[in-house]
Amino acid sequence: MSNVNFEPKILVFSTNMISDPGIDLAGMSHIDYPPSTRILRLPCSSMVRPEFIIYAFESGFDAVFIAADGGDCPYLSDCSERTARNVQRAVDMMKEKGIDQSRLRMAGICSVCSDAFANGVKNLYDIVKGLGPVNGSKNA
Amino acid sequence: MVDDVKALGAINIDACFNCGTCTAVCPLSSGSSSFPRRMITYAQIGVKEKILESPDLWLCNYCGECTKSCPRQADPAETMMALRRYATIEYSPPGVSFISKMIYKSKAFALSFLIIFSIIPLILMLSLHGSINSTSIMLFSFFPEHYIDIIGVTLGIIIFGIMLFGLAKMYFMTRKGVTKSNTGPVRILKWIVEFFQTIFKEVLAQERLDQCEMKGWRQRLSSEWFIHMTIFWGFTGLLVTTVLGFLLPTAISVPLANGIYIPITEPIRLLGTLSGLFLIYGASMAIINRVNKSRVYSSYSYFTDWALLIFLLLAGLTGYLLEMAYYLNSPLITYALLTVHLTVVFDLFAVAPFTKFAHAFYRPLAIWLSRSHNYI
Amino acid sequence: MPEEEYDALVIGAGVAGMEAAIDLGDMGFKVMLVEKEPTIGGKMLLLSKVFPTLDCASCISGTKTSTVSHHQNIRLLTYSNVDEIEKSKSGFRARIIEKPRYVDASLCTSCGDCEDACPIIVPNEFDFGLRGRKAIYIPFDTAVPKSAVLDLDNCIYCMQCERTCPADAIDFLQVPKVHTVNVKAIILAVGFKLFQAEKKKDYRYGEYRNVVNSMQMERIVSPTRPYNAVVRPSDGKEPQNIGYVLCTGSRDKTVGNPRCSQVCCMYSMKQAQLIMGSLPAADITLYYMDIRAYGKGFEEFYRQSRDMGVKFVRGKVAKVEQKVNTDLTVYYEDTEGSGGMKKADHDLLVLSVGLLPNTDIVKAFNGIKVELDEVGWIKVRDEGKSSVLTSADGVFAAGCTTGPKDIPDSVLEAGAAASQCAAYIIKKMGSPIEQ
Amino acid sequence: MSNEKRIGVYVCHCGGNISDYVDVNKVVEEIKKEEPDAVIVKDLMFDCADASQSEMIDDIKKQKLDRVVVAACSPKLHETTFRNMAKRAGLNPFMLYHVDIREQASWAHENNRMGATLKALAHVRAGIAYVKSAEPLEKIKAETTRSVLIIGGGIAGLKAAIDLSAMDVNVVLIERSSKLGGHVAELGEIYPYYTAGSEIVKNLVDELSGRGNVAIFTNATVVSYSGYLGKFEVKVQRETSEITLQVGSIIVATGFDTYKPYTGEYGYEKVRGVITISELARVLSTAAGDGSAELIYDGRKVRQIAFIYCVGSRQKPPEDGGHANQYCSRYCCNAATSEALTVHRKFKDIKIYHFYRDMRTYGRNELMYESAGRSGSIFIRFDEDHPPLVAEEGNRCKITFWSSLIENQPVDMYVDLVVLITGMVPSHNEELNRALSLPVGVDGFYKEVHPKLRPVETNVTGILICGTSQAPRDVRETLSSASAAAAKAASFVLKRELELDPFVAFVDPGLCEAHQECIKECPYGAIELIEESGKKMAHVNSAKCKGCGACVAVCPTGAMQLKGYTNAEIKSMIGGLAR
Repeated sequence: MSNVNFEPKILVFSTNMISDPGIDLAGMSHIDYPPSTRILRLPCSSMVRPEFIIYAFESGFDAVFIAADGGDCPYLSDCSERTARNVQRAVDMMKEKGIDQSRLRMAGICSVCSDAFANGVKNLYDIVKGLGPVNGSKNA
Repeated sequence: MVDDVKALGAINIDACFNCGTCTAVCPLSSGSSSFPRRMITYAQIGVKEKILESPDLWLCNYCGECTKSCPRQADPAETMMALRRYATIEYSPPGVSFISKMIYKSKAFALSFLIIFSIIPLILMLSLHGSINSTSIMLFSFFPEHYIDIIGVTLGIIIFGIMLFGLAKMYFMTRKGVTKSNTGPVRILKWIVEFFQTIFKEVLAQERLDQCEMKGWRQRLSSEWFIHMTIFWGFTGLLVTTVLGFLLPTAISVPLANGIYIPITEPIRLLGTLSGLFLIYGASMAIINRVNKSRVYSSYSYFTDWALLIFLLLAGLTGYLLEMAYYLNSPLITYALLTVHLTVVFDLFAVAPFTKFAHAFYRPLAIWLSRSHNYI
Repeated sequence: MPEEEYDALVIGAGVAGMEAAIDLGDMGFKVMLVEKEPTIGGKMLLLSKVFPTLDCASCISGTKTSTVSHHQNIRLLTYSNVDEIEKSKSGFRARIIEKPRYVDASLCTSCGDCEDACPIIVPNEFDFGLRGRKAIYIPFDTAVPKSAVLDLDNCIYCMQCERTCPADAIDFLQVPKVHTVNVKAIILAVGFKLFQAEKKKDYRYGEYRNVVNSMQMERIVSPTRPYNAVVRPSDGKEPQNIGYVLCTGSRDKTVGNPRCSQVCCMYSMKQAQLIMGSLPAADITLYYMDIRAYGKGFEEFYRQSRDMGVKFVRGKVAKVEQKVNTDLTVYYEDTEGSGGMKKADHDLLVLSVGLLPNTDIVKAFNGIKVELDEVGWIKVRDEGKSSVLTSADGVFAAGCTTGPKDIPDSVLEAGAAASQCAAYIIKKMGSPIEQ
Repeated sequence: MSNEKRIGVYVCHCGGNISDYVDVNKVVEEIKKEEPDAVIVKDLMFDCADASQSEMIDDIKKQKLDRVVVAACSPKLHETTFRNMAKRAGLNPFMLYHVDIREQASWAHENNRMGATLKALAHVRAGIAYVKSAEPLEKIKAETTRSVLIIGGGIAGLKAAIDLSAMDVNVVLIERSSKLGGHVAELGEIYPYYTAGSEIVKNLVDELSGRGNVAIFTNATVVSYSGYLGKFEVKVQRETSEITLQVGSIIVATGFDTYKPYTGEYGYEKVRGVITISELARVLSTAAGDGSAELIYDGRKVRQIAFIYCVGSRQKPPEDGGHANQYCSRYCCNAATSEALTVHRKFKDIKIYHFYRDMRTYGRNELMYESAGRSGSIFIRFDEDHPPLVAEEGNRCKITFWSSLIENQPVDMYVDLVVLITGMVPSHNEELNRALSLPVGVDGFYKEVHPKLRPVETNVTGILICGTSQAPRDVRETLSSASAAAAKAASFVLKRELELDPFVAFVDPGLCEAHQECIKECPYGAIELIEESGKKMAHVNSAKCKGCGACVAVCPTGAMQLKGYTNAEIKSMIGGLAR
C-alpha cells in the first residue's frame, strides 16, 4: 500500500534556544532533508502535550519528530526525561487510536546537531513512506 | 638515602616527578631496563638494594640526552653519575669504603688524601734513591727499578684486592636481582661468548659510547667517544708499556739502568710514546669540554672528576717532559721529573678504586652481566 | 565622533567577558563590550561538547551570545581593538579602533553569496587551518554577529563579491572608526593563547601531518567539523588508534612553562569520549603524568572514561617518529609498568596543548600599571581578598586573564569580576538606580 | 474585541537567497487568495532593510494593522529587529510573529523548489494562524526588596556580604555557630599567599564591620521561608526569639565538613601518631619555627612524616551500590604540599613521604609541588587497589606501601607521624535543606541549575548557592564564587523593579480540575493550589515561573497554558502547517 507519490508530512517540534538553531544550521549547511517537514518552535521540548501530537496526526501530518533539548536545555537539566514521559503518553494514546507508534520519534538535537536532525528526519520519512498516510494505516 | 645521593652530586634529584622522559630518550634504554627514571625513584624512596642489585647504573655513559629533555630540569644524568659514586662507595670493602665517601663528600679530605699519597712516594724516593749521576742519565741507578717494582706491585695488590672485592660484591648483589630462567651449558656458553663480546666490542671498541653521537669525522674527533677512546687507549697503552717494561727488563730497564739510549723506534718505547700522546689529547680535550661546559655531561663537574682528569693529564705530561729531558740529556731535570711522574702515577693508582676511575672495572662487569643476563 | 559614556568597559567577548557584561548589564550598568575578532563567543564557541556534563558548547554560549547582542544595557563592538587607555576624571578614557569589515553589517544577510564568488582561499583561523576560507567570509556557521568580513590583506580587488552581493553590503570605502569612550571601570577578559606546539620540537608538530593540536581535534570532533567526518589530515583515513600527549607545553621547563594548564586532562578525556561516540572501534590512549580531574564532577568523568575503555598510560611522551604510512610512533616509559622505554604506534596523535597568556592589552594602558606575573598572566593584587583584582585600581580581571581556567570557573570568576566592578563603581559614583 | 483582524504579511526575497528557491510570488498570491484578514501581503527585497522597516511602520499606522507576520530568515537573527520595529509603530511587539523561510525552507531545499515553496507557504500560514489567536503581552514587572539574606558566616558568606553591602544592598548574615569564619578561621598559613586563615577571616570581618547596611546574627538558623524572587519572607530562629526577614534574594554559603576517617582507616585512632591534615594544620599554626627547630608531637620527636592522600575522596564506587565519596576534594593536594612546605620551612631535617594517587596541584600550584620536592618531600605514587598499610611497630609507625612507579613491590618504611589528607564532605544541613528545599546532587553538595549557564542559581529563582556548600574549593575559589553569587543577587535586587519575560504559565480557571499534576511537574515550585470562590485550582506565581512549559504538557485538562504559546495558538499553528 505504499505509494510512490506519497509525500509523508512530518511535523517537527523544535525549541527556541537549542534545536531550532540546529535545524537552521542544517539549512545553512545545505544539508538535504525532506521538504515536507514543517517546523514549530516552543521554549522547551518538555512542553509538547501528547494532545498536540494527536492533533497533528488528526490535522493530516503523517509523522511527528520531537527535536528535544537533551542536556543543554536552559530551563531544565532533565527535560529529556520529562519529554520522554510525555512521548510515552502520546504513544499510548496513538495505540488507542490505531496510529503506528513508529510515526513518532524523539531525538536530542543540539544547536549544532544538523546532521543528527537531517538523518533523523530522513529516517522517519523513509519509515512513514513505507507505512503510508496516517488515515490509511487506520484501515490496514 | 636521597640525601646521601644529593651530597654526591645529584643536587636536582628532588625535582624529579617521575614522568619517564629520561628513560624514553635514553639511547641505551630497551624494553626492560630501568634507565634512569626508576633508578631515581629507587633513590628517592630509599630502596638502595634495588640500585645496587642492578648493573644498569654502570651502563650509562652520560650522553646527557635525558638531562636535555627533562621537563623539570631534574638532571637525571647527573643523578646517575651520583648513583655510581654511591655504588662505588657501597661496593668498596667495609674498612675502606669511608675513603671514597670522604673523598666525594669532602674536598679537604680528598686534598689531604692526595697530599698524603703524594708525600709517601716522595719520601720513599727521597730516602731510597740511589746515586745521582749528574753527567749522564742513569735513571734506574737514581731510583732502582726494583723499588718501583716493589712499590708498584704492593700498591697493585692492594688496589686489585679492593677492586676484586668490589667486583665480587657487585656480582653477587646483581645476581640477586636477576631471575634465572635458563641453566646449564647453554648459559655457560653464552657467558663466555658475552665475555669476549664485552671485551672486544664494549671495552676495546667502546661501542656503546659511539651510539650517542654519530656525526662527521671532524665532530667525531672531538666526540665523547673519541675522547674517551684516546684516554682509554692511552692509559691502557701506558699500563701495558709499564708491565712490558717490568716483564722484559732487557728492553727498557737494563738500558735505563746503564745509561744506554733507547731509540724511539724501540717497540715498547714507541707504544709508550703513542699512548702518552693519546692520553694527553684525551685528557686535555675532556678538560676543555668541562671548562666550556659544552656538553650536558660536562656542565657539572665534581671535584673528583677534575682531579682524575688533571692527574691523567699530569701523568701524560710529566711522562713527556721526562722523555724530553731524557732526550735533551739533562740528568737532574730528568730525575726530578721522574720523581714527579712516579708520584702522579702512584696517586692515580692509589685513588683508583675510590673515584670515577672505578668505572674501569665495574663497567665492563656490568656490561657483561647485562649482556649475559639478557640472554637468560 | 563624540565621546561615549559607559559605566564599564569589558575587553574580550569570550565566555567570561560576556558573562561579566551580562551581570553588569542586568544590575543596570551601561557596559561597552569590545571584541577584537569579527565574532564573539571566544574559544568556547569553537568547542564541541564541554566537560564534565558534555553539554554542547555552542548551545551554552549561544544563549550568552544572543543575550549580549540584544541586551539593552550592553553596547557590543566587534572587530575592534582597544588602542589606548588612560586615566580620566570619571575613571578611564579608552580609544577603541573599530576595524573596517568592508561589509555593512546592518545590510549583510549572511547569505554567503560573496563567499561563493570570491576566488581567494586562505586557511581558516577559526578551524585552526584545517580548512580554507575565502578572502571575504563568514567566520563560521554559528558566528555572532553573523556578518561577512573582508580580509583586505588577501583580497585581490576582483570585485566579484561586490557584484554578487544581493544586499549591496560590500563597501570597499570603509575606514577604521575611532570610538572614544569614558568609563568608570574596566574588566579584562582577554582569555588565553594556545601553546604553539611546534615549540616542543620532539613532537614534530607542523612537520608530521597526523600530529594535530587539541584545538584542531576539537574542531574535528565537533558537529560543525571541517571534514564532516572524523578523519586524519594526511590521507583522510578514519583513525583507529589515537594517542593523546598530555602536558604539551605545560609542566615543562624545556619550553619555559613550569605550570599546569588546568584544563588539558579534562578536555583530552572529553575528546576521547566524543571520539568513542563517533568511532566506536577506535582505541584511544592518553599519555599523562597526573590526571588532574579536580573540579565538580570531574573525577566521576575520569572514572567514566576509564570504564568506557579509554586507555591511560602514565608516562610523558619523549619523542615522536613518523612511519612510511604516516602512522606515528611514540616513545615513552610506562612508568607504572615494567619500566624501560616503550614504543607505541598511533595513526593520529593529538597534542594536548597548554594555555598561555594573551595579555598584550597591558601595552594599551598609558600611565596605568597593570602588572604581569612571571609567566605573563595578569597579576592578582590580593588573592586573600579577591582573585579578580589587578594591580591597577578600577581594573578587574575575569576568566583566563589571570591564568588557565575551565569554563565553570571562568564563568564564576566573571561573576566575581562583575561584583567587584559594580561595588567599585557604586562606591565611586553611586548606584545606577539613583543616578 | 472586534472580530475583524487586520494582518500584514511581509515575505522577504533576501536578495534571492529566498526567492531563488521559494516562489515568493506564489506564496504572496496564495495568502492573498485564502486569507481575507490579511489586509496587506507584500514581498520585499529585504525585510530587514531600513526602508522596508519604514514601509512596515507606515503600513501599520495607515492601515491600522494589529498583527504582523514577517517571513524571512531565522528569527535568531532578526526577531528582535522586527519586534523593535513593531514597538516603534505602536504595535505590541508580541503581536508580530517571525517565521523562518530561509534557513528552514529555501536553503534547506535548494534542489526542490516546489517543496521549498510549499514549506514556506505552510510556515507563513502558521504565522498567520498564530497572530490570529495572539494576544498582546507585556513584560512582567515585579517589585524587589533591596536586601539579601546570607546563610553561613564562613569566608564565602562574609565575602558575599562585603560585596553586596558595597553595592548598596542591605545584608542580613546569619551563622548557626557562635562565631564567624568557619573552618578557615582555624587554619594556619594558607596557600598560595601564605597568610594565616585567621588573618584572612579577620580582614574580611574588619572590612564588614562598621557598615551601616549589614546585620550579623550568630547562633541563628533558618526555620522556614515563603515568597519568591524579590519578595522572600524568611523566619529565622535566634537563640530564644524568632524573627521574620523580608529579603529579595537568599545566598546559601553553609560550607563543608572535613571528612573524619573511620576508626582503623589507615590506622586512624588505632595507631599512635596517625592524625589528619586539619590536626597537623592546628599544630603548625601554633608552632614557632625558624628552620632549626625540632618538631615534637605527642612526646615523640618527629623526623619522618608520611602524608597519605585521598583519604575520604576519590573512593571506589562500592560493588553493592552503597555510598562512597567518589568526587575529588580538589583543595587537598595543594593544601598538603603547602603544609609540607610549612613543615620544611619551620623545622630542620624532616623528611615527608607523600603517598599520592595523582598530584592535582593544578595551575600555579605546580610550582608549590616542585618546591616541596626540593625542600625535603618525597612523592610516592600508589594505586587505588594498593593503598599503603599503617601499623604500629616499636615506637614508630610502620608503613608498608606498594608504589606503582616501581612495579608495586612492597616496601616497608618507618615514620614518626602519619598525616591523613582528608577531603571535604557536604555539611549536615538537613533542616535548612528542607526549609529552603535546596537541591542536593549525588555527591551530597548543593546542585546548581547549570555549571556554566547559571552556576550559582538553584531551581528556586532567587535562592543562590556558593562556596564549598556547592563543591570542594580552596579559599580563592570560594571567594570568587561568593562574589559571583553576590553579583547575581545584586542583579535581582539592585533595580527596584524586576522585568521578567512575559512567557509564563497561566491557568484557565474554567478548565482546571485541581489534578495537581502541574505542581508535581514544576521544577521551580512556581505552582500552588489555591481556592477561589470555593473551587480548588492551580495558581502560577509568575515571579517564580521560568516559562519552560513542562506543566502544560502534563495538564490532563488543558487548563495549564503558556503565554505566547497557548494551546489555541499551537493548535492553530499545527493546523496552518498541515494545510
